[in-house]
Amino acid sequence: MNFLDAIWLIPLFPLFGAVLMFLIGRRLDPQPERSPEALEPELAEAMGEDAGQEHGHHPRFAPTRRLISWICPGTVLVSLLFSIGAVVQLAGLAEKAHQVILYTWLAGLPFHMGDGAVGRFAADLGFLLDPLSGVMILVVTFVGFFIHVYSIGYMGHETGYYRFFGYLNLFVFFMLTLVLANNYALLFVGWEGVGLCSYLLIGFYFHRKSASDAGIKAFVVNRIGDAAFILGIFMIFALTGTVRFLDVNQALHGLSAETAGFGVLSLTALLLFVGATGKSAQIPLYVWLPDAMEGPTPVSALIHAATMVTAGVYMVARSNALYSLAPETMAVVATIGALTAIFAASIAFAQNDIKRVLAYSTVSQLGYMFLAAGVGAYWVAIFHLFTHAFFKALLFLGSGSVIHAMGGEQDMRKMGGLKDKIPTTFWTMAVASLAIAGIPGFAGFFSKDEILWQAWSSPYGSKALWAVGTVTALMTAFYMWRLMYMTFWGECRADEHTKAHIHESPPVMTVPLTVLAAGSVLAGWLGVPKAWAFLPGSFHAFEHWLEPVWVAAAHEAGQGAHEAALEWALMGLSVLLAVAGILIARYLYVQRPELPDRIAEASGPLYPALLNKWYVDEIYNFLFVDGLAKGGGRVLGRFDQAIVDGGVNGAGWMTRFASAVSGWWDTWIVDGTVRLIAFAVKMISYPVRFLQTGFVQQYAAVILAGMAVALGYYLIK
Amino acid sequence: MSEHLLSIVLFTPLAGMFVLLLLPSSNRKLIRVWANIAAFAGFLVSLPLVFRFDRSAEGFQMVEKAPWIPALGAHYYLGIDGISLLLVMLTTVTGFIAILSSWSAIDRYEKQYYAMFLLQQTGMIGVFLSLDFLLFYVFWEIVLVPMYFIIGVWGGPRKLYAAIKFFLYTLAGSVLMLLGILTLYFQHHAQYGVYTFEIDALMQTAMPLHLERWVFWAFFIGFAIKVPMFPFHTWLPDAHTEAPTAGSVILAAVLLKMGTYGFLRFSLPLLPKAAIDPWIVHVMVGLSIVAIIYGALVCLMQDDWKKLVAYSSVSHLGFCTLGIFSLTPNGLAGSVIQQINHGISTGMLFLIVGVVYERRHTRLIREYGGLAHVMPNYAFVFAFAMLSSAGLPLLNGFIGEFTILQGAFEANRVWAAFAVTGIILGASYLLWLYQRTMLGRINNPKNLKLPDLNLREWAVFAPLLVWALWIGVYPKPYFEILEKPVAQLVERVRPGYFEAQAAKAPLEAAQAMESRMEAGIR
Amino acid sequence: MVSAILFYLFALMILGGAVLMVTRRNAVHAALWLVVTLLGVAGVFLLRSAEFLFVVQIMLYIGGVVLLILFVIMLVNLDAEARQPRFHRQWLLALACAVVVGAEIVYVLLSGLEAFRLAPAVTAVQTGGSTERLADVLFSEYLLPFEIASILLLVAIVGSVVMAKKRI
Amino acid sequence: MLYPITTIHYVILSAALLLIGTVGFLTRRNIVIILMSIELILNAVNINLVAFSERFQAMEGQIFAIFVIAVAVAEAAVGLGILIALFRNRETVASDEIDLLKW
Repeated sequence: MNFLDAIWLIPLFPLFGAVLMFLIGRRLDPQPERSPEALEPELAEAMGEDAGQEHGHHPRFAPTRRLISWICPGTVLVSLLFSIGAVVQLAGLAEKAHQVILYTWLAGLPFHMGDGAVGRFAADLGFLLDPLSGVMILVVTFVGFFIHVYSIGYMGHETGYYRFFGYLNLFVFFMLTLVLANNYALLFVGWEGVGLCSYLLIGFYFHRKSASDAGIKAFVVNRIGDAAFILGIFMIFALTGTVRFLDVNQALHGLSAETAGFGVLSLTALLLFVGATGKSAQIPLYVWLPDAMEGPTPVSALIHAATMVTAGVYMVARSNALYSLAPETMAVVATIGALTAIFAASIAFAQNDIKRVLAYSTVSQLGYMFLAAGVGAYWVAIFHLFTHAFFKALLFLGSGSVIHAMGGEQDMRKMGGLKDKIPTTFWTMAVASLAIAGIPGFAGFFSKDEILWQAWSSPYGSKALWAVGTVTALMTAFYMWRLMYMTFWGECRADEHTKAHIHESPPVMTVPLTVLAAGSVLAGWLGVPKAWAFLPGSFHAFEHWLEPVWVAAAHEAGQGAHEAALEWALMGLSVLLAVAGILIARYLYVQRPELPDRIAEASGPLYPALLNKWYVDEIYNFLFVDGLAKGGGRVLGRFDQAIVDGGVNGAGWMTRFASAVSGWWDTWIVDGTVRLIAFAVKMISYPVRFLQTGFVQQYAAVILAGMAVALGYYLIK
Repeated sequence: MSEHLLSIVLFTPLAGMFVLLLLPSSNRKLIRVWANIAAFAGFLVSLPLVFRFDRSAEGFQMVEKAPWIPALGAHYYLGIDGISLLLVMLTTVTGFIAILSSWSAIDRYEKQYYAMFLLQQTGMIGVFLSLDFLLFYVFWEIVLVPMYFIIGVWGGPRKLYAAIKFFLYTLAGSVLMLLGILTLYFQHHAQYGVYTFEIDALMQTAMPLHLERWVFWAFFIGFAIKVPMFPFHTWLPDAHTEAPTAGSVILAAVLLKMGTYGFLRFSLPLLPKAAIDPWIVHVMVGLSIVAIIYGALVCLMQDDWKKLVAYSSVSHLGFCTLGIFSLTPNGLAGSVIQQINHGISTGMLFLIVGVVYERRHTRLIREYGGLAHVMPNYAFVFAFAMLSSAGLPLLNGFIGEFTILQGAFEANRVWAAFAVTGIILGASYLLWLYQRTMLGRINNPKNLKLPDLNLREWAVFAPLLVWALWIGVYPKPYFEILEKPVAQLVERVRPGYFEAQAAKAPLEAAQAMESRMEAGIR
Repeated sequence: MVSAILFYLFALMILGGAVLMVTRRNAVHAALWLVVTLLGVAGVFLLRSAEFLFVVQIMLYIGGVVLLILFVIMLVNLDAEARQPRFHRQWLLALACAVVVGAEIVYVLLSGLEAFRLAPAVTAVQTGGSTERLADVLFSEYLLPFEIASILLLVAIVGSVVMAKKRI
Repeated sequence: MLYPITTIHYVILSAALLLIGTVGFLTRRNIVIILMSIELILNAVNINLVAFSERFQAMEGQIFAIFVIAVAVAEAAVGLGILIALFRNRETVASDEIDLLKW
């Protein structure tokens, strides 16, 4: 079976699953006549029904539901097998790129390119398998499959089961299209498609207004990034006349790096990067990711940890030829990456919701990946993406299992002492926390350490970036183990009812946890640092595997001066900081549990600032949402959401204020002139009205008079 | 029979109308059945147009010419090219769907209602087929009358105000357009000594630039009111909110396209120097961009569902006019495709409001909430229409907007930068509308018992859904149909455009690449 | 010589009848004076050798129309009418207009008098009665107008029947 | 001037008849009289037609006179029909009392 030619089938399997769910989903999983939480509480009382609680009672479900739990994960499993087959066959090929073009999707018309030549605005529905997309499809399908299995257990008691799996499969379809696309236009299709699925999945509990608000926020903020992305695509069209990655790389191959200031190449690269910040939640456009925790936990695991958010990193790596020619933009990417890393890590310190901590940790880790890409070490960025997918997905699924055990409780302050009650979840999350902290032997250590080394040694990197990265490593270790100690150590702070109900998750949830835990450990060993030269070649497989993807120009940049001793020293330092972070967390949250609160008061404005996410949401609301209109009268202090009431997204209220003005303008001024003309005509008609007396003979007389005048005039002339 | 195809397509609805008038008005069922048959026949008759249309032929096809008023030099002159083919197909499809959708919506004077609709069908098809200016003007006026009655008789509470405003507003515009036509007509006579209204003859008139500008402004007023472009759009929300569902579907899907079609068929080819004149182009593009952003902003503050969709059409058509006045092949082709997409997606959005209006008889968004619990199929169709309108890839909206933005980008990068914000605002007001009506909990007891879509409503939505998906996934035939007419337009407005350099990857070469399916090229 | 006397006789009948018809208070008297005028006109037709028209005038006009008017007058029992003022408020303005127009016509006639001084009416040889000649022209060239006139009459009949019925 | 009857005499005669008819039409209140005045005007036209038909030896004049009569008859019939309907609703035939059709 020639898997290489069948790569266009890989995305179609999940699509088949999704379409199946949309068509016969309701028959397989008949929904109750009206789900309990559909009604407003006061309406429910009025109707004499009990107001539905989320996880309260478990409605009975039809046996055919089990069919769904076989179909959807099944399709992802088939994609996984096909991907493995394709990658293995790709490894056998001499030159590592295989392109399958189905048909010309967007067959546009000729247009004038930048240099006056006439190119054709065309993009085809084509799939490209090369080492980079090989890694990505393996990650997406492997992690995706286990998350599907996990959600069978997690979503077992939810209504809308078919809808959840339909959206999940649709997401995997769009993600695979994004990763396998052979040109920017098709990549953009996957790009917006995953944005749509994240909107659908975040807003899965659509009876909750906060969930649908978060969904819209995610979609609109992503759309802001996509707008820049579209402009970037047009720039590429103008530069090279085509959008196929291979052709673009070839076209750019000849050009020399743009050293003189911010040229066209840098602008294109920057536009693409702005698109990436929207999708991968970097500094300006990251506000949607923490709110995206409104969605069910498997969604956070799949979309907001392993796959979708990494699309931005993949896209930057994919256009490495372009970025390596634009050192200005590389610097921007690296600095934004580093800034996001440290900024998100600081916020994670003070978060009490377990999923919010993980969300900020994801934003921080993505910052690392962009830092790596920014300093030219693209393979390291992808390697960190690879390892991050495992342990972050595991952390999310673990927190899902904790929440499942605690009956929906997400606030860490009401948890504690779960170590012996849910042992498997504890051990798997412990492994993941060690990995993310960067303890040697675990995946996180290898990838993060490589990033720090590249930040130090690469010509694009700088000592400042390395310093920021290392401090963030310390903070990451601290907040991760703060989470672990607060949830699993100490005595259980939950109320009696939930405490009685704590139970270990069923095997359908714990098995994926253990597999991902194994992944979190083994994944790291693929990209062992060069300093450990004593290990056989296969341990450097990852860098070697991605080698052919990088255009030569980018390649030398990745090497940098290679002093083994220096690398050992830096590695030692980062390990030391990681262990220190864990010990501080242990000290604060296990030995002296009362200490953190005292520090919080002592730290004055710092702690509340951290607790409220540096007031970023409030600043956004104030600047964009509330608009400048109320500036004068309002005190600058905190708003609660009730006052803003549906401030939909960052730009919500200002646009609503602007639209109110334009609405008023439209109805009064523009429409007003039209009504004015009508009124004027009415006024003129009054004097004329007196002639109409209704007296027939008078009309005849007037006619005769007219005739007389006419005749007279004619005679005189 | 076959060489009079265009006349058959043109007059089938009219024939249907006459037979309808003969039916007894007491038998309501017969009237409705016959109206649907007539509309479907109109659609069937237009199918051979697509198969017989030769995509590589230059100029107009299936031309029919007969002297109409010899004294004035007016001919009964019909012809079709890529642009008018697509618009005629849109007219016949949406016409049939609109009539099918008003099956249970209309309860009084059905006979007159359906007669008005069929008359309107002929009027609209006439506008798109006629190549003689006077014939065009006659059909342009004919279309107004039935829509006036549809809004005025079967409309909502403020129907009279809306109907009169719609009628007078458009009439004022078309009168100025007539002035333009006559100037052209006499100018042609002054040069060639023969009185004629044919477009290809009038194209030969050489006019000084300032005169061309004046005629352009006269045409502009006539077409801009119809599109509607920014300052002349205030009739649209009133007309839409007061029109019955089927009326606003036809109004949005086809009537608005007559304005943009006018620009493409008359303003650009007949007045090339004026069309390329930088001052005019800047004004046009400025108005389009303002329309895109202004329309979207006003949508955000509407509480009337139909008014919101009406303003969204102002925003969408801002894209179309931007595409036209970018004067680039992609801009023009994108604009025509966007017009078809707008017909489909806004047609669906209005049908969706109609479905709910039939059940709850109110258009206020506050009245609805949490309908997804009660009407899941309806929620799915609404989501599909919303995403197609917001321009999600793999659906039709994206193809149109992407090509228009590429055309605008090629013409001037700043325009594309401004226009791109339109897709952000577009997504936000649509999603917010969807949230306020579909999601959240049901807070209004009246919403509890709403029945989901019945079979007939599915039959109304199904063709539009399939067509939207088809354009989204495989738009190649549309681009092929448009290639020749758009190339002619651009050649006429920008003479040296295509000779710059041999097209780097002509369409044929792309097909060649496509045939080498398994070539693993590095 | 005889025809001149006849002409003046008929002219007197026409103008006298007309003036008296217009001024009579009682509608029936007015109708009868109308008959006198119409007879005068019939006479003029005879003078101008239009025999067919003479017959048509007598039968159709006097026999038909005036009779119809008399019927209506009876139906509308105008006795109450007799006591009311014959002329309405603006009769002066109307009269003034009529006089002005009359003056203009007279002026036109006088100024253009010589235009009418044509050769005296040469009496062409009469090939058969004027009725045959009338018939030849009427039913050859003017057949279509003739048919349309018949349709007009049909419509008038239907119209007046519908108009006058109590309940349609 | 008086003796040989020429066409001008007929024209003067019809002009006079026309004037009388117009005066009657404009000044009288009673609609029946108005209708009759209209008949007068039409007859004035006929006189002219016949006079000139004789003068130019062309039968068109007389033919047209016939059509004028046909129209006059039709007009009278419909006019009287309207009159009856009017009288039944308004109990009056005075023209100045029927002035509903005003703003």
